Amino acid sequence: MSEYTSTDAALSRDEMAKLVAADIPAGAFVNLGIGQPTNVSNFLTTEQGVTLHTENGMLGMGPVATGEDIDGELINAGKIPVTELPGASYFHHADSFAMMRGGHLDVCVLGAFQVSQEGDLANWHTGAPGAIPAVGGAMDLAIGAKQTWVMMGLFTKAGESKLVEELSYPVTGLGCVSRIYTESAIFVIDQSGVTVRSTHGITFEELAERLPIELIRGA
Amino acid sequence: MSEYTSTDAALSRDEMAKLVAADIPAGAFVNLGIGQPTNVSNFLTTEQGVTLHTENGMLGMGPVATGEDIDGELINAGKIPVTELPGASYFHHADSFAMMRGGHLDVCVLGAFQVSQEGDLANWHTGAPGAIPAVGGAMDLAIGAKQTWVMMGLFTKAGESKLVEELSYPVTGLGCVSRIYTESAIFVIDQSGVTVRSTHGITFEELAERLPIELIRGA
Amino acid sequence: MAPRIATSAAEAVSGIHDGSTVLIGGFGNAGQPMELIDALMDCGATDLTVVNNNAGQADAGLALLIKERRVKKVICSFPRQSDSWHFDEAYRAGEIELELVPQGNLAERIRAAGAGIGGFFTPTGYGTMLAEGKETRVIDGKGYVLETPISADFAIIKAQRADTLGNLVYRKTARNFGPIMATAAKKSIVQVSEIVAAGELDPENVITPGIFVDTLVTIGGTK
Amino acid sequence: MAPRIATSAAEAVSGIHDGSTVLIGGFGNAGQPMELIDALMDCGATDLTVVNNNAGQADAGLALLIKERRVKKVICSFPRQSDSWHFDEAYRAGEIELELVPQGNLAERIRAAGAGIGGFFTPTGYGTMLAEGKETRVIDGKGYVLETPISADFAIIKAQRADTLGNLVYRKTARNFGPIMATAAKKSIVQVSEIVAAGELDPENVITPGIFVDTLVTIGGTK
Repeated sequence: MSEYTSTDAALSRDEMAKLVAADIPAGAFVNLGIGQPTNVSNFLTTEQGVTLHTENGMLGMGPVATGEDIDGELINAGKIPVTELPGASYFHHADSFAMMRGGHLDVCVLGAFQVSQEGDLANWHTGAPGAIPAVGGAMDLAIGAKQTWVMMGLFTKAGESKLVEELSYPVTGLGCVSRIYTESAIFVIDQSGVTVRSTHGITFEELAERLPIELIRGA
Repeated sequence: MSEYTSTDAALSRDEMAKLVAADIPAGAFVNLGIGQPTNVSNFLTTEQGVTLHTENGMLGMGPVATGEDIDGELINAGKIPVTELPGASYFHHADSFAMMRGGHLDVCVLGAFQVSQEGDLANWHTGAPGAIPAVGGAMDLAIGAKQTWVMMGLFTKAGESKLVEELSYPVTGLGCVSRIYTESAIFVIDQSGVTVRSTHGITFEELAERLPIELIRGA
Repeated sequence: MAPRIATSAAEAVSGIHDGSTVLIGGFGNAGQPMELIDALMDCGATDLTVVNNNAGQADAGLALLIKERRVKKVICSFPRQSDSWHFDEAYRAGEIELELVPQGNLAERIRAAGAGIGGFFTPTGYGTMLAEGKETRVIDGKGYVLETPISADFAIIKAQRADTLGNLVYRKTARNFGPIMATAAKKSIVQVSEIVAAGELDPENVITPGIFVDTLVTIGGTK
Repeated sequence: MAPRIATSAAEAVSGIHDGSTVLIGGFGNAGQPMELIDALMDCGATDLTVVNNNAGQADAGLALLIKERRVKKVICSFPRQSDSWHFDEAYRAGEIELELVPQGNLAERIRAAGAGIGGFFTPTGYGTMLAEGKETRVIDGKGYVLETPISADFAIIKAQRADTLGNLVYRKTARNFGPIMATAAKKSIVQVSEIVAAGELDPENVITPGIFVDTLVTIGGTK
């Protein structure tokens, strides 16, 4: 874990994705969730030798397919046509989720509605009356990988913190999130609590003021 | 089920195997246990189109390999080199036993120490003091197939019936045996009880006298 | 038994009857047995319970079955999509039952049915509303939910190629639910681009052994 | 992480330490990683718990480890064979612990460990002495036994060919326990006849994806 740092401006989405990509260990097996996390793949370097898993049955997924490479039978979990890298492999759905649930993936990066200070994740259902629920692989992804990282905006449109004491949205998985990347700060959650690794466009003190939980300043 | 028949002489091992083979439905998927049941394969006809399963990971097993066909990496559950038929497939041990346990095999033929009138099977352990137990696939085979048939001698060396009211040997599987082929008689076990389908070198009355259970004479 | 080779999708699905539980393969369009689903639509069977990852998209396939109220219950992981309007309408009208299952539990429950497993403890969904009413257990400090097998009367799936004994190979991510669904149904109906002679598929590369396949039908190759 | 490519069997197993639980592949001689077992013998690790279908045969491999009392416990389905004299002697002397598991439950327990399943209900063994002391349950009129996963520190297995990313293919019935054992160990050590470049194995035909493989070593091809 790098030292505590601070920048004057909030992070752009690409900057967030770049930081996540840089934190992924060399040679890791990684699942990138739908939405913002997918963008992380654009910042992984060849030297990192990261292998991407897609839960619909593939390891060694390459970039999004374009032009003649588009093949309706080669898609990612977001149903977008992708490509195959040398050394890829295909497997059926039960094997694919066994790979995830069995703890074989090093990192899974997901979006979130809320994360609690205990690392509980809410990202599948708003709980709004009348909303039709849909879970997909969210609950499997949340608890399957060795580490689950979240990318999200830190505040709601109304300005409320999405890093909370306790979830108010329905739970996706308990105690599973170990890092949160936001435009304003990067957090690490472990036994000692919630540590702020960096702040962006906000000071540690301002952040501590706005968030409803106790924060540790990174060393 | 054929009508009740009787022959003057006890069946030889080959005659038993031939009768079992003739009873296997056309196109069936079958597992033949180690020992006497293996002999059944010698009497299956090409027209029957029976596919043999071996629990160490293969469907479409062919005859025992000889000469140049012997390949140490192509063996049956008895560790004997075998051959591969066109349309064969290989799979790992968990998939192989899932195929069995999931009820996909039509018939499994096994040897036995004892069978009870309820179809309970004992064939894995004598229960003798000091005997080292070994179960292999016996318990999986007993309860996995749609039908489990037994081939055995009807009497112990001491002349006691191996078709019993209740097992005295340790159980392999409960209520799993539906047919028993012996040198002296062929039995069908179902809801109505134990029906004698044929007798060989013994009359139905003599058989009823010697066995400790109630017998139904086949129609 | 070597599979029946049907001459049309209609003939292939003709055994599917009112009240059947049907596993339908596919994830998105990949591996979706479109022609078999269309034939199921045409055959008129109703009161179906359908197991699929989704609950129909746009105005085709499963979505039409739902529109016509031929599906009484859907077991799936992701019913709501931008174009799941027929499901949304049926659901809001209270005219279709939904059993929502996390995708990995859905796959494992189908596999369990085919493998003769009576139930299993899975960590997925523990502590969530999808575990409500289910038995839970903490094993070695980790929470698990007891999930049960999902078996079915029929599976309709798509593979790339079959041999005459029903051995199947798939293509890329179109494999998805096909291999496990084939094991979990009393009767598996498979559409393929091509049927070859027994012995033409390498036994090392067979993904679904023929024991799991009951009916084959050739539908013009997709690629 | 792409697997480490060891230059010898000795180097491949050098991480195996006293007290390790080791899954050993093979059914009979097929798929048995003989050279890795010999190297395990030479490396001196003791107090091992070994999971294998058998408990060693004749005067080679696992039988020698047992003879030298390096194995404190064997988990297997079929220990007693005509040539299992070293196991028989250690067992009768009370110098080795035996956990006897029906073969299909052994395979499923190993698979469960790799798949993150906390336990499962299996019909195999219900009503037998191998279910004594275990939780049982009747589900839909059928009896089941609750079985738990078997995970391990190491797996040592044999495959036919690997690529540099650790993707594996096997050969005929030598496949047996290899694919599931590779998933259930913290570290999987694999001996192969040949290592090819990434991209040389058809992704459709990979049996064990490289994610499950930690160390590769080439041992002269067997056929």
